[in-house]
Amino acid sequence: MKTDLSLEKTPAQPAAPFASIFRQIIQRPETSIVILLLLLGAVLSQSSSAFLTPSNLFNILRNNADIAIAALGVTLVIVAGGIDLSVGSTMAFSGLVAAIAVSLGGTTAYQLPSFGLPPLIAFALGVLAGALVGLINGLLVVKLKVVPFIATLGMLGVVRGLVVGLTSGQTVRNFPVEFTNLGQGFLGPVPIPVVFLVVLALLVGLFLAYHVWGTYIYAIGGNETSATLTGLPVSRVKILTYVLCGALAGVGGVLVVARLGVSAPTQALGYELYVIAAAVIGGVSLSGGRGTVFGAVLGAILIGVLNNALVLLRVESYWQQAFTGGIILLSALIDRLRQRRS
Amino acid sequence: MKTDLSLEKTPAQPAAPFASIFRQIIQRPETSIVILLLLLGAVLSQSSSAFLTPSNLFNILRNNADIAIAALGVTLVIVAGGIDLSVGSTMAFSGLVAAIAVSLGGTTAYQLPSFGLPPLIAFALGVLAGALVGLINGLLVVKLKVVPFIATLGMLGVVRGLVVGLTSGQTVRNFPVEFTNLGQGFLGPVPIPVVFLVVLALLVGLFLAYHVWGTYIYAIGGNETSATLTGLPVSRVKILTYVLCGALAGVGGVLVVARLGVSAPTQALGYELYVIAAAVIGGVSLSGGRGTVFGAVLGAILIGVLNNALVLLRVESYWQQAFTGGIILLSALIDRLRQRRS
Amino acid sequence: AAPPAAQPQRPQPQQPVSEPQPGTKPLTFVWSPKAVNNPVFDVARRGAQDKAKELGITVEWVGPESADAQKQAELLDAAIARKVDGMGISCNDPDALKPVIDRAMDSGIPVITWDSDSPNSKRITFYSLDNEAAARKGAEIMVDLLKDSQNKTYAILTGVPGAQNLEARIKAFREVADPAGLQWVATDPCNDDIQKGIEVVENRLTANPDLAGYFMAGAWPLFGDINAMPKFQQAAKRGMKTVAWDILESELRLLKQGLVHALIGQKFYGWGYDAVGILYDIVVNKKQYPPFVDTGFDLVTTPEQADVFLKKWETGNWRD
Amino acid sequence: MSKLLEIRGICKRFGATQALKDVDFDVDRGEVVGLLGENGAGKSTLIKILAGVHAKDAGEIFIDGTPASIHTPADAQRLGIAVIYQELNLTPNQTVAENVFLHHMQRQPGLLGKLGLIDRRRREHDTLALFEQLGIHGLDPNRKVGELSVAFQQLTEIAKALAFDARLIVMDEPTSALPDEEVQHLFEIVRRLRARGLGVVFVSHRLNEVRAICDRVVVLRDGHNAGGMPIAEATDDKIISLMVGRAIENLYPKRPAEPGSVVLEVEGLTRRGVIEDVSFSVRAGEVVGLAGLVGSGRTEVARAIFGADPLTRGTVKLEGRPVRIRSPQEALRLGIGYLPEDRKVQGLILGMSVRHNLALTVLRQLAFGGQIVDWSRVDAVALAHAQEVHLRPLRVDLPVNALSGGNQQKVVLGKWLAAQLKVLILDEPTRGIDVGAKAEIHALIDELAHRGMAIILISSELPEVLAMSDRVLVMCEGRLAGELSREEATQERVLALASGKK
Ligand SMILES: Nc1ncnc2c1ncn2[C@@H]1O[C@H](COP(=O)(O)OP(=O)(O)OP(=O)(O)O)[C@@H](O)[C@H]1O
Ligand SMILES: Nc1ncnc2c1ncn2[C@@H]1O[C@H](COP(=O)(O)OP(=O)(O)OP(=O)(O)O)[C@@H](O)[C@H]1O
Ligand SMILES: [Mg+2]
Ligand SMILES: [Mg+2]
Repeated sequence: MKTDLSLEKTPAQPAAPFASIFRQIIQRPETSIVILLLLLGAVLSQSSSAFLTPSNLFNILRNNADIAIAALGVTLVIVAGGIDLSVGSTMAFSGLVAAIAVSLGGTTAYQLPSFGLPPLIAFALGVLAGALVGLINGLLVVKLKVVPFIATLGMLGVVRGLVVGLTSGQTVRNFPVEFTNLGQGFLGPVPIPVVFLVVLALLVGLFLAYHVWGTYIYAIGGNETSATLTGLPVSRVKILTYVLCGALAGVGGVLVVARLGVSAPTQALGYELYVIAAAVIGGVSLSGGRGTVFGAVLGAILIGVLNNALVLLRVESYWQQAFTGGIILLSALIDRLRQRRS
Repeated sequence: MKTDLSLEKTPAQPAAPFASIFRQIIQRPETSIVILLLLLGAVLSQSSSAFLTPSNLFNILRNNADIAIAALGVTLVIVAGGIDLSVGSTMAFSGLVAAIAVSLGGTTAYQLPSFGLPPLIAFALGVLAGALVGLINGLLVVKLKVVPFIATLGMLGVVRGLVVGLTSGQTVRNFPVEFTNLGQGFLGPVPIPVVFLVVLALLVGLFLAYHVWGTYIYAIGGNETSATLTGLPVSRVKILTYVLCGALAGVGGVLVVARLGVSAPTQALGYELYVIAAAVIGGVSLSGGRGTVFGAVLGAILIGVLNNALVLLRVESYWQQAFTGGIILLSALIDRLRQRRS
Repeated sequence: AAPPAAQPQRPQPQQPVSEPQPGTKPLTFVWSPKAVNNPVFDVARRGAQDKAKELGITVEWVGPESADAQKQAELLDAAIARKVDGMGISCNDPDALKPVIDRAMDSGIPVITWDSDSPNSKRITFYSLDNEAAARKGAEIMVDLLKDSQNKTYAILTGVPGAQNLEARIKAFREVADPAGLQWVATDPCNDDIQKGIEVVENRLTANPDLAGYFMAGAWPLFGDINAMPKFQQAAKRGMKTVAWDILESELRLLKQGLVHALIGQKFYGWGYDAVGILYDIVVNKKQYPPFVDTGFDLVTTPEQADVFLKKWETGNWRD
Repeated sequence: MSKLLEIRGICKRFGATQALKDVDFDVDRGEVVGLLGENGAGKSTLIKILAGVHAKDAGEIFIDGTPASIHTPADAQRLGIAVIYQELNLTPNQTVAENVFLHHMQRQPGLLGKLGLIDRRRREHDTLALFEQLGIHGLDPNRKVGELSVAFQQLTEIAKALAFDARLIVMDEPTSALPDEEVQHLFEIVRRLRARGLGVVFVSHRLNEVRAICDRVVVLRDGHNAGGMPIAEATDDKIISLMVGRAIENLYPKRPAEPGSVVLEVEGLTRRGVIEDVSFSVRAGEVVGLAGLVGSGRTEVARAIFGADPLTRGTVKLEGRPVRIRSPQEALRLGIGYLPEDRKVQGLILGMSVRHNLALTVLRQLAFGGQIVDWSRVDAVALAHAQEVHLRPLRVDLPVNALSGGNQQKVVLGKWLAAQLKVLILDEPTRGIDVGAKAEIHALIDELAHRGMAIILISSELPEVLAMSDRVLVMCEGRLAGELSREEATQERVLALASGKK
């Protein structure tokens, strides 16, 4: 009996380079989200001339740079096989630390301390505070062997509680303009938070792709037992991912404070789910070992474009969450289709 | 040659019955939480005479019956290897459906429709609505193969959005007393929601322990590939867990509406994390295949006692969240210690 | 001694007289509440829509799902990109919304604030009650209600800790109440959640069963069924006095039952109806407004006054 | 009368891999057929099609001469086909009884049973009865499967497959995790089944086992039928040349060693409850075999030396210097490598490419300043090592899970080649590996020893230990029961020591 030729649907002959590149592209998980973004962009620019203006696009990026930056960190943790639910709280905490450090003192009757430190030092302190939260997360997970979900859920509460408790629920404000500039200013035509995002995304992306520890992170997330038995410094790498995640959430948190000009105890409340969603929509696998920073940033941008679209498309505000949820599902479904294709 | 008994990792010597029972107890993950509850109870009854009164204890149970009942459902999903982030939204949705069904209509000018249906029918409709959400979750996960985290995160948004959108942010109220009684009434000395909790916990517990499908759920969560190869109806069982989870969240949601006498769009906002935390604190493993309903209920009670304790111990309100987070961490650490012991 | 009578101070916002001009594209205003999941803003929305219909303009309701300054700013940025004709904002935070408001004003979109202000921004005017004045008034009533009581302890219920207007109310209340001899026991947050609000009140009354007064800086638990709060009912029956914010239908009924003793009301409907009128005046009629338009506040302490407001809820007619 | 099972013209492809091409296969009642072939020849794929796990692209399956449509594992079970898969398919958190009767749970009598309620007592009873029938002893039906040794897990798996009335039993490498005596025991069971008229398909890479139990062999090569013959005609050479298309010169290419100085010295190694007072030394260029029954503690010794488990007592000396190894990381830094017994769970990052897996141990050395990876250098080094282990296909960009078992094992070995070790501990390096690859791995072991590496070889396949080692240490119940030189080491003496007889 001869082999039925019709079985060979995809010929094994050397494919044309174009086809091969095409296949590589369609195999990348980031592709689905790019498709979705293009679709959304097409609809939006069709129905509103406001969408495709540089100022609108930059605004979207500026407004979502913090989520995107936090998503970079969460990507590291998730790729290494963990999870961090405390990012929202960490953002608020870092923001508060920077705010207290930089604030010139308020005008209200009950006052929090304020130190009027130079903006960059305040920025560094905020990021440091985030890294500290990350370090505690890491130690809980690695040294005390608490499940990441529970460890970081606990820290979500503790850190948010700290923010509310330290401030007695008050806001911190009155910052020098050099500080608020970090959130509100421009570098040329580009909003400064976007500059931060681009630089950090490049750094983290290069770290994952080219640094020894980046490869370790993928290996640990791929199979922690094997990584341990291969002699990799598993504990240290895992702690590092949490520390970096905390620090990056810290950067995001400080940038929000600088952008809004105020640190409120409710800041970034519940953002953990959005940050994680950004990463996962962008193709980061929750079971570890897979995903890129590029995808996570795209995921965050998608969420941002969505918020923008709500207003541009005149979606009633009451339906916004349904809309966002729907797009998350849609992105998952497009991803399924893509996987079938390839 | 006879098969060597030493193949078994732990020596099979017959232990003294007491020591063996003790070891069995200490090996159960629920033990940590019982210890923690006893500790908390001791501290509380020491510092506040109000704590150990039946009315206070029943109140704690009544107030947390909804979270506990939702935790039953989430336990099923998690044991089968999934996750359901949409429980909070589902609770609100079910509550709203029951509220609209049962409401006698208000006297205000702006009104949502109301149908004045009999309370039990309204109850059933609410639970059905929850089951429907669960069904969609299940289909997304099983048929469209969307990762559970993303599928249910999307549904979290869609369902909550639906609630806000349908009500335009308004509340639904004015229920017949037979309906509110389901939340506020007593059966003998026992609050009715607690009766619901006990009955449902027994049912779900027996289902998991003695029903064929209960065993399937553990098998699927323990090793899905193996369950598939064994010929188990994996898809149907997984869908069932989501449906039951939705229905149980629905029961919880309707009971809250009956207890509060109002359905608000913010109801159970963010409860998913508490419900999941209750299950996980109670020993349900997020990687599937392990955990009991009993543990999940204990977890929910712990969270409830905690909220009560904060006020009884006069913890400054601003620090409450830090405290709750701390207890979550503490329970995880006690669990670690227990595991070392055994 | 009877509690002081209600003193409805009602400045008459200037009713715009202009008619919609035929032939031109209808104006579009964006009206932004702090959160769309909060029922008190629903009345404002209806007011805004009623006014929009009268004026032949469009009012879009654009707000974050739940109170979040960051998200609100983001949504308003999109509205600026669309070049709408005007915006009315209830600010989640004065400073956080300032850059957006300034951006809007700089790009020629007039902005007013209502309910919650951003005083340092370029916004044209602020339409609201004076939170602190109203809270002080509430405190005076509480002091008076408890003047014959031996026990002078009271607790405060708040929503999300840190919310600007809530903090202002609490601060002003205590500035009057504490020096007058009332003893503050605790301030409990309920995160703007009805369920949590009910549980917190019940827990508080378990811990302090002899509390003499309760100040609720928002109406959260009173949205629910009073039977959900047996301890609160008991406390009220033995004489606990409650002063609560807002004049909602459910609160009015409680007041009539004698379970709640004073209600401080904001002009929900006016946040939409009157404030849209003001912005229309500014845009179309080029009217000048002072930086603050005090709406005054309503005070309900007697069943008769309660009936007046219940009537408004029933008819939906808030205009007179 | 038509045969029990007839398979005609089965084809199956996975993406670019044509796993099966026009394969015919049949089994009659009361017949044990050996299904042989190299790693990746398509044996498991054929079995999984028969079991309803994979859908066939073309071909037909007949049971008793009637066409059978098998789409799910449940379909196969209905037709009386029981399968023991190559990978263990058990739920670790459930008990033995729950696992055995997972798909055929005992229900309560009457209405309760109709409602789906389980009769636990009867399940336990039936499990014991089944064990009795199969001659399995010492296995408690209420133990959690995860707490059992691999051998007992394998027995549970076998019992699970036989828990219902099957007419055809398919066993995909059931013996790779079984010690010798259990293998004999399994054969006993198989013979009993054959006598009852059942058909059996038996897959194994150990030819002596095949000859001991099968009536006939069928060989697959590259996904198609390469031939078959009755067992009487099947010599090793014939089978091997059908499998690999050439003769294998020498399965155990061991050159005489010239041991150098002592590299590794272990004294009084103790891990409470598992290993007790183990002392030995290994010289450079020497292969020391570590034999023993399953559970005798060989793996534990290896893990303890490698720092994977904490020691209770004992010292390790490397080149004369005492060292304290607290983690695999430290072991690696000192030049000790460990090839674990379960490559998928412990040895490889399945989702990563061959390149990454090969380079993990030396990534730091291949990086600028020990930090920034030079991927072109990594590629070159990975390719060199892939060549050295004869990886097929010779591509370093494939994900490891796209390779056959033998080639996966070569990747683990290659990973340790890259690391420039002084000591390499090999734990079951040829488990589940076909003869061709086995010979290659043996050659590699020999080559490494010749380059001066000190090697500890743990294997449950006695011929392998005996042929490849310069010296054999025998373990019994966590202790070193004796040491035999290459000349002294015979099957009998090793077994005697391993089972505790002197
Ligand atoms: N699920 C799958 N997806 C893609 N390729 C597969 C899959 N399963 C098997 N293959 C490929 O099909 C071929 C046949 O594999 P199969 O597992 O049947 O080999 P085998 O003969 O059982 O080998 P071994 O002796 O190593 O178990 C191999 O090239 C393998 O890589
Ligand atoms: N993780 C573990 N926890 C508890 N006991 C274990 C564990 N791993 C192994 N054991 C037990 O330790 C003893 C030694 O097992 P080990 O795996 O070292 O044996 P082995 O000789 O290597 O046999 P195998 O061929 O199964 O690998 C056995 O009794 C085994 O059951
Ligand atoms: Mg195979
Ligand atoms: Mg071993």
